[in-house]
Amino acid sequence: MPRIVITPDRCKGCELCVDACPQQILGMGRKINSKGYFYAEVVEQMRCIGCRLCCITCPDTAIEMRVNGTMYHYFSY
Amino acid sequence: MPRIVITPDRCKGCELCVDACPQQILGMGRKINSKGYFYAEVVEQMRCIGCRLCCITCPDTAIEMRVNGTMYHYFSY
Amino acid sequence: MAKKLMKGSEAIGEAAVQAGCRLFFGYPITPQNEIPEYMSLRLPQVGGCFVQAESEVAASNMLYGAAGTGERVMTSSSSPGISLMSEAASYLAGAELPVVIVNIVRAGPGLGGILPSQGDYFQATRGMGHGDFRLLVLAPWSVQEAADLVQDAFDLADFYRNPVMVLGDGLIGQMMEPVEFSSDRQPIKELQPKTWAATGCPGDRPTNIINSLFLDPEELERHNWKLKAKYDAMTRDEIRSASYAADDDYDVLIVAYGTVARVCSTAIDELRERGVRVAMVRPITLFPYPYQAIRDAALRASSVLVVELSTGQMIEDVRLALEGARPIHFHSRVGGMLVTPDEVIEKVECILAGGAAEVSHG
Amino acid sequence: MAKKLMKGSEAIGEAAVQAGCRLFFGYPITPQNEIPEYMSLRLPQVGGCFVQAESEVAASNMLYGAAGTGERVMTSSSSPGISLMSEAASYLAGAELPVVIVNIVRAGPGLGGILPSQGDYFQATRGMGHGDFRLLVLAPWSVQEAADLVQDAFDLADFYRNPVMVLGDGLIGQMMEPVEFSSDRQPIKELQPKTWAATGCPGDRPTNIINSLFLDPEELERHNWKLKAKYDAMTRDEIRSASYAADDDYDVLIVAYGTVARVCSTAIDELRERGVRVAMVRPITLFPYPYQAIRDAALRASSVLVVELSTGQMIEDVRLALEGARPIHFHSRVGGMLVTPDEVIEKVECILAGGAAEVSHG
Amino acid sequence: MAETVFSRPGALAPVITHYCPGCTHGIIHRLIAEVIDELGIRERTVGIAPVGCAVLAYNYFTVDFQEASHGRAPAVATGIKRARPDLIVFTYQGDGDLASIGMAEIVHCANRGEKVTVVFVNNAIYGMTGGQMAPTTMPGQIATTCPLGRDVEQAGHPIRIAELLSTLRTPSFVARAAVHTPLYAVNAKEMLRRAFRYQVAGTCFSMVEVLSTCPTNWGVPPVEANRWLAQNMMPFYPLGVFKTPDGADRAPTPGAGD
Amino acid sequence: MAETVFSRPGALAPVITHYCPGCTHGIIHRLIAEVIDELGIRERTVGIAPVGCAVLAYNYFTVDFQEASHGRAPAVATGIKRARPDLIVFTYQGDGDLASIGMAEIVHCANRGEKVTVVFVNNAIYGMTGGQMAPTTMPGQIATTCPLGRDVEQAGHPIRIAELLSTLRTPSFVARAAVHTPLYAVNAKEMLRRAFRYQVAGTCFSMVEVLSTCPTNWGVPPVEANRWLAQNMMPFYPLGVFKTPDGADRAPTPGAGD
Amino acid sequence: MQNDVIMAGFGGQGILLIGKMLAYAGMHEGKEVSWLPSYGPEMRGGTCNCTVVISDRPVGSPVIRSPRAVLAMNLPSLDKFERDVRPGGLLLVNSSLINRDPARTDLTVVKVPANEIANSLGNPRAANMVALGAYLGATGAVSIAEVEAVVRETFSAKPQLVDSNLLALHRGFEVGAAATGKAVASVAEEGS
Amino acid sequence: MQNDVIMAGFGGQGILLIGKMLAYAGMHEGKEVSWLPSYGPEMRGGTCNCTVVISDRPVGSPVIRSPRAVLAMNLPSLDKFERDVRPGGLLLVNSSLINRDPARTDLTVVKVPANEIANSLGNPRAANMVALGAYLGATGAVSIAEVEAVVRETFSAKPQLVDSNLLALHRGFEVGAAATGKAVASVAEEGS
Ligand SMILES: Cc1ncc(C[n+]2csc(CCOP(=O)(O)OP(=O)(O)O)c2C)c(N)n1
Ligand SMILES: Cc1ncc(C[n+]2csc(CCOP(=O)(O)OP(=O)(O)O)c2C)c(N)n1
Ligand code: SF4
Ligand code: SF4
Ligand code: SF4
Ligand code: SF4
Ligand code: SF4
Ligand code: SF4
Ligand SMILES: [Mg+2]
Ligand SMILES: [Mg+2]
Repeated sequence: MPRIVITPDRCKGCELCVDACPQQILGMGRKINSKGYFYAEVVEQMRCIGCRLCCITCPDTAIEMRVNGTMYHYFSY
Repeated sequence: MPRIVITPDRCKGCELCVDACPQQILGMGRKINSKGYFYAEVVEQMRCIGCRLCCITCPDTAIEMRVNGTMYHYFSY
Repeated sequence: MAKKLMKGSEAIGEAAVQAGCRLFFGYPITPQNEIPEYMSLRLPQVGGCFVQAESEVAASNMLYGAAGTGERVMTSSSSPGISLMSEAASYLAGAELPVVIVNIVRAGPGLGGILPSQGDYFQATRGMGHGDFRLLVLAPWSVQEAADLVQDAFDLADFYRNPVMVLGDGLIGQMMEPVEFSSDRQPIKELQPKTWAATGCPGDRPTNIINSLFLDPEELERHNWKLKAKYDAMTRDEIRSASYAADDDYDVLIVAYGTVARVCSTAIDELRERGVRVAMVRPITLFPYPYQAIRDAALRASSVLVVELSTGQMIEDVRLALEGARPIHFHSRVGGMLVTPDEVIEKVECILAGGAAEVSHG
Repeated sequence: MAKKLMKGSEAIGEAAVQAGCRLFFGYPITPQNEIPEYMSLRLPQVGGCFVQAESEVAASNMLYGAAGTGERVMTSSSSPGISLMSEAASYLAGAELPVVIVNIVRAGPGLGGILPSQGDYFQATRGMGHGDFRLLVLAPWSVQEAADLVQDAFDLADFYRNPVMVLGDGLIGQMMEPVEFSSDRQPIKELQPKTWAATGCPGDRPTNIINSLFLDPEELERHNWKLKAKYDAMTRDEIRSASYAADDDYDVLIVAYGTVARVCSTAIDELRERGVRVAMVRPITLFPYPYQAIRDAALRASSVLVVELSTGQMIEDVRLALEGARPIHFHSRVGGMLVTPDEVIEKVECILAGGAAEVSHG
Repeated sequence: MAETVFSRPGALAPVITHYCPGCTHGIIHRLIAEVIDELGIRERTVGIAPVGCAVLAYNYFTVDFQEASHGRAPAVATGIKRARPDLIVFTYQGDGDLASIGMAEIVHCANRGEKVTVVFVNNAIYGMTGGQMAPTTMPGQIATTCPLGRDVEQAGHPIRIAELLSTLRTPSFVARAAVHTPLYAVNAKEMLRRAFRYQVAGTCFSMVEVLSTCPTNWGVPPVEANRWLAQNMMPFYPLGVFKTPDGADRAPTPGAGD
Repeated sequence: MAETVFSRPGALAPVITHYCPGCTHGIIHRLIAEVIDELGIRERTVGIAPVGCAVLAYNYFTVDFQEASHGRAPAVATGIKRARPDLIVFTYQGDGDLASIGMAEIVHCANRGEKVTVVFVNNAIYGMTGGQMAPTTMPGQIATTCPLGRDVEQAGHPIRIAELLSTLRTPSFVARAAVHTPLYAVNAKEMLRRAFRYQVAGTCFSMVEVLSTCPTNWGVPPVEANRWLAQNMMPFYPLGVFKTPDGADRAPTPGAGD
Repeated sequence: MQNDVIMAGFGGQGILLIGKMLAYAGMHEGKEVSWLPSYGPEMRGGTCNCTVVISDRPVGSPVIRSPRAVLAMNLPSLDKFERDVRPGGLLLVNSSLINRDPARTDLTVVKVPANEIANSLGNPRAANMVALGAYLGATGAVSIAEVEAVVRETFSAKPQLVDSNLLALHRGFEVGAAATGKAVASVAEEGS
Repeated sequence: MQNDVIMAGFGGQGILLIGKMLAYAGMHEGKEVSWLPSYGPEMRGGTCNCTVVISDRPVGSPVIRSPRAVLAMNLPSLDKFERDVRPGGLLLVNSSLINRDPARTDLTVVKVPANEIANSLGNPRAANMVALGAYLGATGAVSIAEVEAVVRETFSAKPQLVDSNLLALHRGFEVGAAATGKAVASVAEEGS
């Protein structure tokens, strides 16, 4: 089961991950982080398919992905 | 009738004209000009076909060509 | 014309346009980007042409080419970009081309920082490029003066057929102040038609050649002395300086140029209010340098304070002016830090309290 | 090793190799082509590498990169090419990189000519690039001294982590003289391992960064004063000068450097033979400048004569040294013309006959 | 136990960059760092930062760095690599840096076949200095020094660096990629991987041009910037491998997308 | 009466050049002068001399001249043409000048589409400074800075400027010619004529690369130098028109002659 | 007589604009003026500030280390500049965005809920005008009439904005005028 | 004691080489020496020259405007340098290529038919060695034995050339030695 972890203080609120997620399960929160940005949040963790597109697109390595068990990827990366 | 005129003091003795003349009627003389070069001479003016190849190849505009009457050229230049 | 509130960079650009400059070649660099940006919009409006060059090297050589046609031309840059113009500066001086070069100095060396500095003084007054040549260097202390000096710069460049540098810093470039352009400005020098320009050779006149090469050393020697004679003429006729609070008596004479002199003027006002007798001479031309004015003013004081944004460059010229006649004190901030009026006040008080001079083997 | 008759250019190249220089980046320019040409043949023989750069701009930045790995590196050029290295010189100084730059000066400004000159004195000692920095400048007067100073230059560069310039002219570059390389030369300074070099970052040590950018002005200010402290240390420890015929009394003191000093030595010999009391101080380091040695020597004379191949550059340093203590006379040839012993003799005789000094408001 | 399958690579420093929100410089940094990690070359890599928005790149990688003067990174790289051929040397350069002031240096570095890797970030603008025209700025695109839009009559057309370098006879690896969507970023990483591998093997010079965004100076939000890139830049700057050292070149395509 | 059908063109000064015997710089000078005469533009032409053997070109033409610093002639030309679009501006540059130090300037001048004409004299060597390696020096060719012959592993392969400039999107006229035999010179003149005509018409940037000899630094007599050029340079530097402004380009041929 | 002020806030708050307006008005009033923006590395950080000097005599230093007044439009600005205000000087605080009290007690502190006032006027972007008004009210550095003229000119292309901006200016002015003289003005309540 | 000489001629005459040989020999003899070629624009003109200084003391100026001796291998060189020879100095003239008499009367003039002598020895390229020998004979600047050693070393790769060059050197030496002291030596006849 893939789990997405967004570090609020690394997020600059660019919304690229939101745009990238094929499951549309990321969204911008309403809280402001220490740098003054509204940061991204996982809205529906359960529907995450572990595609890593959000991780790959985040320019600020604000997103990590953790998995229990083995995980096969759609693309070599 | 084409006539080739070589100005001795402009000639640097490079022999390019000698090499270029299809009629092989140019040659290097045995006299030295004011710059210390052996200069080119027309050996057999009569056989000149007026092709202007010597003129065109001379890097030092040492060669002029004069003609009596009309003259048609093999190439536009 | 009425007064307008203008950014220094824009005032410099507008002044050039008003002075008849129709060509600008430049390359972006902070903190002077507003000059090329202004010119890119403004020059086409007056039938001129702005070219963003691929580099400062290219910009300065475009300047050379355009100046060689006799047109009024300008470039601007900031310290690292100015260094890249060194070779061209030498060529411009050697070929006697009138151009205006604006250097909005930033802190160095190397990439350094982008905040104000006066660290390019040596380069501007002496070493910008190889060989024996000089730039005429003008250092404004306000936006209005920047605008005025830029216009004068074009006249001086044309008159002497020599590159003229306007030396400012980020403050001059970035700040807004009221500026007025006179609508009927006359050239400050009597200018001759540029019959030397290479603009096509009609009929049989000898060709005009823009050139700094002289293979015959005797000819090159003559050329060098001819250039030297121009620098001597500048030294005779073009020296400019201003004094501040020097009508009254003073014990300490401050020497400072550019925006630093502004800061010093504030300090002087406060010190005068407290009864401290202090005045200032402000060089406006950095080459030719107002040695005599400074010497004369210094002899009225008991000591001299040089304030500059470098670890000690203009102070050498002050030493040359004084030749040991008065002790010289020094205050500076560098790296983009600015001198404050308080610091100057403190320094003056310390001098009057008997603080040791930096330079005093006179 | 035995004495060998070598061209100055080759001796400079060989000296660098002997000093452990394994990388040379350069671009052809007369009159120093023999240096890169020598290096292109010699360096591969000792496992080193010669790169003909696409320009002097590129060469100087290759120098920067290679120096940043801690290797000993050199470039050489002549005046216009040196101007193109101005930006890099400032970066090298800012990033504190030890490199050796040879300038075989030719006559300027601009393309000028290719014959000997000392017209780059200001550039070398003050204005080579933007910002507050200095090159340590060494000026040999013979081929042997050129070889020695080049080797010292590498040690000084490493010790101070600062670019060092060897300033010669076409005579030094082109003439052949006997040269001897000692087979067991020791560094003239105690050198530390170059732990600052960027050569890959093992484990967890902080990364090494070769850099001249300091966005924080307070940091940049500290950096500037740190550099200044190095220049002060050089001024304290590295000044070199030589005197000639100064053991006996003298009335006129000549100040000259480089090959011009050779010419003056011949003139002095002849003058001494005629009983004219004249001596010479020859600066070997141009920065730091031997102000004190010159002042001390000058105070023993009644007047001073500066001889140089420029319209008047080093004379400023002599003025700074003397601060008016003695009248200063000046003799020069420029544009590739050379000073002759006869001219110097004539000038000295004219001084002794009461000729007016160029500079004498002391 | 949960295994972390995606996180910051070791070659990337755990700091927050100064890049604007959504600026794809950050993605490119991470891709490079991942490749360095994967190839196990971190401890012998030296990076070269440009003058441009990436001027502080030396703070963002855990590898030794040199800061080059504007445009001269390829010369600096040459110096390093010639001095220490055992090091892995890469430059990171913007389009102003590489394609404008540094044109001579990049062409000659590539032509000498210096065994270094160049990452060329083409964002069609001068980011750091506040949005002036770059050699790669698109026709009609507004910038502060072409306030009415780039006029190709005055300023010429954008320069295609990958195509230009591909004409050189000296063997090299030249490719163009983009990072405006994650899948393009995956491809970009593959290009970077190949580029570094060629260097590790000592084969040749390698350059990857990466199309990138500058939301700030383009004046659009990041997501829109990505779309703008796809719509405007990609047709003119075709992606792909333009040259490989073994000669299996894809012929340069001048006129493609014109 | 005898009519003179071939003599020094009016745009060429009646002086004797400093070029070495048989150096083809002289031929190229004359061809340019003839074209200037034919187009009737002498009185509004400004030439730009390079730093190189042609440094004194300003003495050899009867047109106004500027002497540029090494490599920067295209920038000087830009300055002149922008200041005075009515003038006909040409540069005359060697391979060290144009292809080495001046690479950035020529690429950008061409890319901006400056309406100037560049005559690029490629003699595969630095003539004036005494025979150092040029970017165009042939593999294995001996020069004073590659005393064992150009090693392509260290110095890379020669650069083909015409091909390189042809990749630029901005319209231009780019051709390569040679003058080592009179008939090739005839063709070279035709290329120069076209190049100047495009400028006169205000159409575009134009460049003609002319393969040339340097008997002195190649160390062979002039006639042999011409043969060496044909045998060694021509296979690597194919002649022809590489680009025309109307798009009837001949595709660049990287790899041709490899 | 010299008035000088550092105005500071976020990038989008229109700080540089009101600084320029103030300088313009001063100039029109025949005063000597200078306006200096911060530039440099911090520019990108999202905060910005400018220094305006208005004087009867030629302006000396355009850089003011200890200004007679500071206008802090957000918290970072207050944090940065509070300590610099000249003793006895003026500190204007945008209480809409700043929820802490100034630490210094030797200043005239004026709290202006600039955003709230602007919102209440239906023009949320006019918070800067409120602040400018408050500065004018508190200092009288230039006459509000001159500033009004500048506002009209500035928005001449968008006439629909003139009124709300003028209104904002006046509401701010009232707050500033009312508050001056009091050690800590608590106009926040009044104003909103 | 200092000897200095300017040697001048056409590019191909081996002038720079004999200058270097002289300097080498001087160095081997323990003297201070310098050798300076002309460089610069005239280089291309086809003529070349060098200055050699041999001295007991460190060499001062390596540039000699008024040399103690001039060796003119062709007419342009005589034209150029005749006037520079120090009064009372030595002027060596290659009479094979120079058909005019020197104009100056205050010099020791030695005419050497260098090419003819060399031709007569079957090594036309050794004219430079004849001239060098003549200079040595006329001045004794360095011992001929040292020069011989240098010649051997120089031609060590082409031993077949050693003898004819040594012979040329000696024949020149004889001419120089015989002629010195006489105001205008007329050895041309003797020598050929
Ligand atoms: C010699 C020199 N010229 C100009 C500059 C100013 N400058 C800094 S970055 C830059 C261009 C940045 O654009 P780019 O390379 O495209 O990088 P980006 O910021 O877009 O990533 C310029 C012109 C400089 N620092 N040095
Ligand atoms: C900045 C600078 N660098 C180097 C030189 C020296 N230089 C003069 S000409 C030349 C190269 C000449 O070669 P090329 O351009 O091929 O012309 P050619 O002589 O072969 O016709 C060089 C390097 C210079 N004058 N200026
Ligand atoms: S891993 Fe894929 S599905 Fe999951 S949040 Fe990221 S983008 Fe969406
Ligand atoms: S992509 Fe990264 S920085 Fe951007 S919103 Fe998502 S988590 Fe934040
Ligand atoms: S015109 Fe032709 S045939 Fe006549 S001499 Fe010249 S080359 Fe020979
Ligand atoms: S080509 Fe010209 S220079 Fe050469 S030999 Fe013939 S006439 Fe003389
Ligand atoms: S200015 Fe542009 S390129 Fe630079 S960090 Fe911001 S978005 Fe990125
Ligand atoms: S050196 Fe070469 S290129 Fe120069 S003039 Fe002589 S032959 Fe021609
Ligand atoms: Mg960019
Ligand atoms: Mg060439």
